[in-house]
Amino acid sequence: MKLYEFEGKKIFSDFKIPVPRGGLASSVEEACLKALEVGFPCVVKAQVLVGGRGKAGGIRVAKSIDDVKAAASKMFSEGVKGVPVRKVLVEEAVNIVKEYYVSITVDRSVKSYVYLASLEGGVDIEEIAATKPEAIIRVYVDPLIGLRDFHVRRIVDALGFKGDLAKQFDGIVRALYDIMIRYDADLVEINPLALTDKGLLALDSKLTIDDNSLYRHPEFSETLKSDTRDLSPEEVLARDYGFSYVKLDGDIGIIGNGAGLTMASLDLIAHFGGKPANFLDIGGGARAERVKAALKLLLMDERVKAVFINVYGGITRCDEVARGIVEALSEFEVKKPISVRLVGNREEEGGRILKEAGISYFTNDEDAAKHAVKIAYGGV
Amino acid sequence: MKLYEFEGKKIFSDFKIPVPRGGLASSVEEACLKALEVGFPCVVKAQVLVGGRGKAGGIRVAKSIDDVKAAASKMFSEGVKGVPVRKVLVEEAVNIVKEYYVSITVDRSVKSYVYLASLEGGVDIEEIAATKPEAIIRVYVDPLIGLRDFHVRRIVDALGFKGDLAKQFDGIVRALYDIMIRYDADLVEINPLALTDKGLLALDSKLTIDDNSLYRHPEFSETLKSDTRDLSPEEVLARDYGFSYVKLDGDIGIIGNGAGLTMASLDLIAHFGGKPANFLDIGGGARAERVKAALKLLLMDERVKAVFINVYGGITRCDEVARGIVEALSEFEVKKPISVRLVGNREEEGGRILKEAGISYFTNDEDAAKHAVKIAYGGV
Amino acid sequence: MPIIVDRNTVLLVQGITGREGSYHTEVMLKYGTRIEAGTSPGKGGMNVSGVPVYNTVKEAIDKHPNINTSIVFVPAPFACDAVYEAIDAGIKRIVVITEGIPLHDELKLISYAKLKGVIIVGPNCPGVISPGERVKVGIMPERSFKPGYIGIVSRSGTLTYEISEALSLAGFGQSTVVGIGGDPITGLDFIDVVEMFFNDVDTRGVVVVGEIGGDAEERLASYIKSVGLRKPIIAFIAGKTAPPGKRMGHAGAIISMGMGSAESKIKAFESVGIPVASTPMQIVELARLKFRWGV
Amino acid sequence: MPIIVDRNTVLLVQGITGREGSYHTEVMLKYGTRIEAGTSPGKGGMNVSGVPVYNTVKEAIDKHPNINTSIVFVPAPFACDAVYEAIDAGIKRIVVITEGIPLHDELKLISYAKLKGVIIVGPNCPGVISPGERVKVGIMPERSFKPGYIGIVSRSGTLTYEISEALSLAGFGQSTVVGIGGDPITGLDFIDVVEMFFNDVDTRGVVVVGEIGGDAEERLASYIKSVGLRKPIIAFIAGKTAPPGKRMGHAGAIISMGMGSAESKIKAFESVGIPVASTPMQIVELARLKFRWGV
Repeated sequence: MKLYEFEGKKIFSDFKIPVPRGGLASSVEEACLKALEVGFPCVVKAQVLVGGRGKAGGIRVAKSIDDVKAAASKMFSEGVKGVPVRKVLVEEAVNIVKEYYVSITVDRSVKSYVYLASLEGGVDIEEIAATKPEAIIRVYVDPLIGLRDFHVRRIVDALGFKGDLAKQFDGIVRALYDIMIRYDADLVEINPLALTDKGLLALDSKLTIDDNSLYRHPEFSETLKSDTRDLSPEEVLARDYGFSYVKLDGDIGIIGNGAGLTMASLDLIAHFGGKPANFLDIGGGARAERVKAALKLLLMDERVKAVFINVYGGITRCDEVARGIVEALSEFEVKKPISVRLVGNREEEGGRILKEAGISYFTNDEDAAKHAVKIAYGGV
Repeated sequence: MKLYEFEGKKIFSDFKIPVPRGGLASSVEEACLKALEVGFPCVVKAQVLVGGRGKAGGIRVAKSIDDVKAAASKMFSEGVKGVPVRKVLVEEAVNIVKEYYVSITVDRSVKSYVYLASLEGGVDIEEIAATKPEAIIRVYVDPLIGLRDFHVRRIVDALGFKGDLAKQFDGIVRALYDIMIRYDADLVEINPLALTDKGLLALDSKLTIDDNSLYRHPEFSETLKSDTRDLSPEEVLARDYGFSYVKLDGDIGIIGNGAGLTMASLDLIAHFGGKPANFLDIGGGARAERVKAALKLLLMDERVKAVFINVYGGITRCDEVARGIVEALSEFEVKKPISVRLVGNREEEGGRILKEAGISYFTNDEDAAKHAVKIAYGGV
Repeated sequence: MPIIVDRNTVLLVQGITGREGSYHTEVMLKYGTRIEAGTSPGKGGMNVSGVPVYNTVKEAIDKHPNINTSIVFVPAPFACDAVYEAIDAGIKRIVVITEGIPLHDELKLISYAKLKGVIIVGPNCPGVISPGERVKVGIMPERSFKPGYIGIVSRSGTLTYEISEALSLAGFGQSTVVGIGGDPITGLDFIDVVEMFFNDVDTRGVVVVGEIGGDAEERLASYIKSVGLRKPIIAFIAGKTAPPGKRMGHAGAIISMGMGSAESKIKAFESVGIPVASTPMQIVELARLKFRWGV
Repeated sequence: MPIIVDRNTVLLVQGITGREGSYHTEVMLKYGTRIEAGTSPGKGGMNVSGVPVYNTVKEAIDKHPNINTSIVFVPAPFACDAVYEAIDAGIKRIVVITEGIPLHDELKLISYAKLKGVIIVGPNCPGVISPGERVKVGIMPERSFKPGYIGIVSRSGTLTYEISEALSLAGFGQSTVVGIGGDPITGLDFIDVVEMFFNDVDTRGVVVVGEIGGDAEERLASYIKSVGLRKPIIAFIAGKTAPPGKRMGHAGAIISMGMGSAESKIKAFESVGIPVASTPMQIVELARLKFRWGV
């Protein structure tokens, strides 16, 4: 679960990481009021989870109330990168002397926490990582012993902070770890961490919470219940069913069981010249109810010309899958061609159910994928 | 640092370990008032750190206010096992159905935390340990992973608790660990843990804090500053100087540097027929000031007939030791014969200082020990 | 002898009374796995398909000292505790089926297990099967597997069954099939398992089923570069057209340094002589080409 | 070759700018120890007796990659951090002089070091000296030690110097002398060190200097019972007339099961053929009796 900038900054503040003064606004009027409190110049920042917000016009400096009005109006009415804007953050503009980068995350290969820090922060950090990897220092923290003074010392030393700034940065480094642990985050990132005439300030926040930990974080799971978090209606539906769902820009809907098999299904469609409209993994052991919901979700999607269902019955039972397909097709008004591939556990029973409903199916996945492409573009 | 029963029980209460109702009293009158609050029968318990308090009359059941008066008067006036009683705890008497034993400590051989628990608690637990070791279960807790549900389950299971009692005991087991960690304890012991008509109750508390951790526990180190903790005046003096000092029942005072060498010095005195009056280790690198204080401490002790000083100068400098001896002997009015053994770092300089002050010394420790015994009992 | 599980495997099932645990206990028993005990706190004294249930692992091990392997079906919030309990009781091979274990818990657990010399397969994995010895410690469907000389290691579940079945039908049976699990942090990595296959006399060729994300495939390629291709390996990588998945801010990109894409993985494999199939079924053709011991 | 420290030892001094650290750096250098770097947070750039000082161990190791051993003089509240830092930087032998480290910190540190395969000598110990190679990683006075064939292992400081000097004067020089430290939890135990001496060709006999408390001596006796007295051992136990020391409630007594007294230790040693001297000086007589390679 990704947190919005304002949510992350609230947590930063709680852990004594300094952030610019500012206020949250849900309307143009409110944005203007916050700007008057903050003073000019100020910055209006669209609260969206999508990356590259700045370059897409989601961050604007305002020198007057009119500037604020113009910026906020545009954001609220047009959205950013196709995502509607529901809130903007109005913050004081600060004089930036220098921008740093610092984050903590998990390095899955090393199986360790890792701090990343660089003297060269800002929007181009990824490019710096690619072209000058030595400009980014890494300090690993063994999860068995946790953060220790020497780790902090190494990071502070590497960025060359001295005196009061060293002290302030020391506190920020420790706070990142505390936040990581306290909130079961998989990433806590400050980019840029700006050196200003007021000392160090976190100008942006990026915080991702480990989804597997949400059960023990009611502060987030409650939010999720009432908040769509920039998700499309299909994504909200998928989330409610616990499907792993990602929208793509093609036109053949895809359902698989298991992430690997679903990805392979996308690849097969592409291999035979089709364009996947989505990734949808119904997971292991799905019952008819879930299969039906998944299929309806794709039938709802206007872009989808045909659906490819690829199921290998391991824990999942083919009869349940067949039943779900039949129910979805008979209940839902929108009719679209589907290509089903079904093998494994209770395969015969599943096949019988499909046949009785007049739905043909394949046992070979390549044949099924080819058929899906054919019915999507060539008609049957 | 050992805690008094009432101090331990306060911590137990804070961590939701149930203890009997009761109150602390510093005088006979106060004890009577507390007894009236608690009701009868009640128990009057002398707050002393010495073991075997119960058998020595330090715990008395009172059925009336007169009983309380009698018990408290006796404790305050006579002390327990030679230790003055400054406070008594007056507690409700409870109906004991059964007594259990449970504790957590550090097993230095295994290098692990260990829970000890037994169905057979009470005063004879050590005898049970010696004669029926299988009656005491041990559950080790790896310090790298800390207490986990399965450890608790094993202990609860082993004592056979079911239902509500299992739940209550589960909480007690977890609280012991939390107390151990929170207070840097090296022992947290409940003996007996009584099953009563009100459920489980900790009837006694034994808590020892790791002395090396006191610097980060102001709650205890502040107490130590103003409280003599049942120590004799010599022990208080030794504590203030940071000496490792233990009073014994002999008559030859002993000073050494290093615990091993000091113990070996005691053994030598005993080997040659003398009786050590104490163990006093001045530690490594002691300056003249400390040596002087240590020697004065023994000269003060009326039982001491002679003093044996055994120093091997490693970090410690012999000249400092010699200077300390000379100053102590010249400044202090009480004169007692001493036998000095001095070798090692700056031995010649040290020897010169002693000779100039007319003090002879040895380089062989056996000779010096023999001499000490001789001057103590035979005169020179 | 196959790897990780074999005829000497004596299994404990943790979480044996749950829906998954009890179902798969029966299935594993039928397949041939020797299961001596199960655990489920508070359910001690019961039995599941004839297997006795205990409250704690310690009790189970005391009564069944031959147990040397455990499989964990315990729900995510309690799964790490179960694994620690197994480690504490001295079990050296633990297969964790449970999915959804919090990342931080997983991280600490896997670090600890590694230092203790304990093999963890998973979490969030289908388990391990050695068809020649009829030992299955996992949840995979029996039909996909046949005895043979191929070692298969995979990050996925159903895709593994799919590929294994295709290979089985084509006559390429398996020595052992290992699903290392799909979580960001897993006990065994591709390198660990491939090394085991290299050292296993009953394995003559290896199939690696990878997917986008992380750098497990790239690291395997580096490993092969340093030790050599001691046995023929063929591979499939899922996700060529899939989205790059959850992006972890800039940090993810910095750590992965451009690794993680299907192209990066395919390039890494091909550079060390591991051909990569373009569809799951094409694995069979590659097997015919590379595994020359005949069928 | 002696044990733990030898002519290949390249030393880092942690806490080199403190009173103890700077003094003993000079003394160790004079003795012959090869010290390449020291650390002291915030003091990077200084030098102590010509040894360069760095802020972090990482920096020191980057500049002096031959460093393979560390000695820690850092004050108790920061000592564990220093040891973790050394372990993190890959140093495999660490001598901890610092006294007064909190028990719980020590417990976790030692458990971790053990799993990581790192040798910790101490804490609260005089260190290690191998007189034949003129390498000293510790604070013991040079005068007590002479090159020779005896390995000495001890829980105490001054008493060790005393006994070593007596042996040296009698012609029994030492291969290595190890002070394992006086804290309840130590990195190396008697068993670890005696095993090293058994495997060291330059050590022909072993002297164990024990004391009351704990069961390190009894466990050594059990170890000898199982592996045999592979080299002659003689011992001294301090504390025959000393008080039993701080009693840890009943728990201490239950854990020690009657072990810990001088009688228990002497009996344990004698039962496996290790004679125990009644005074420190008597060790010399036992040496003459047991160490027959002649002087």
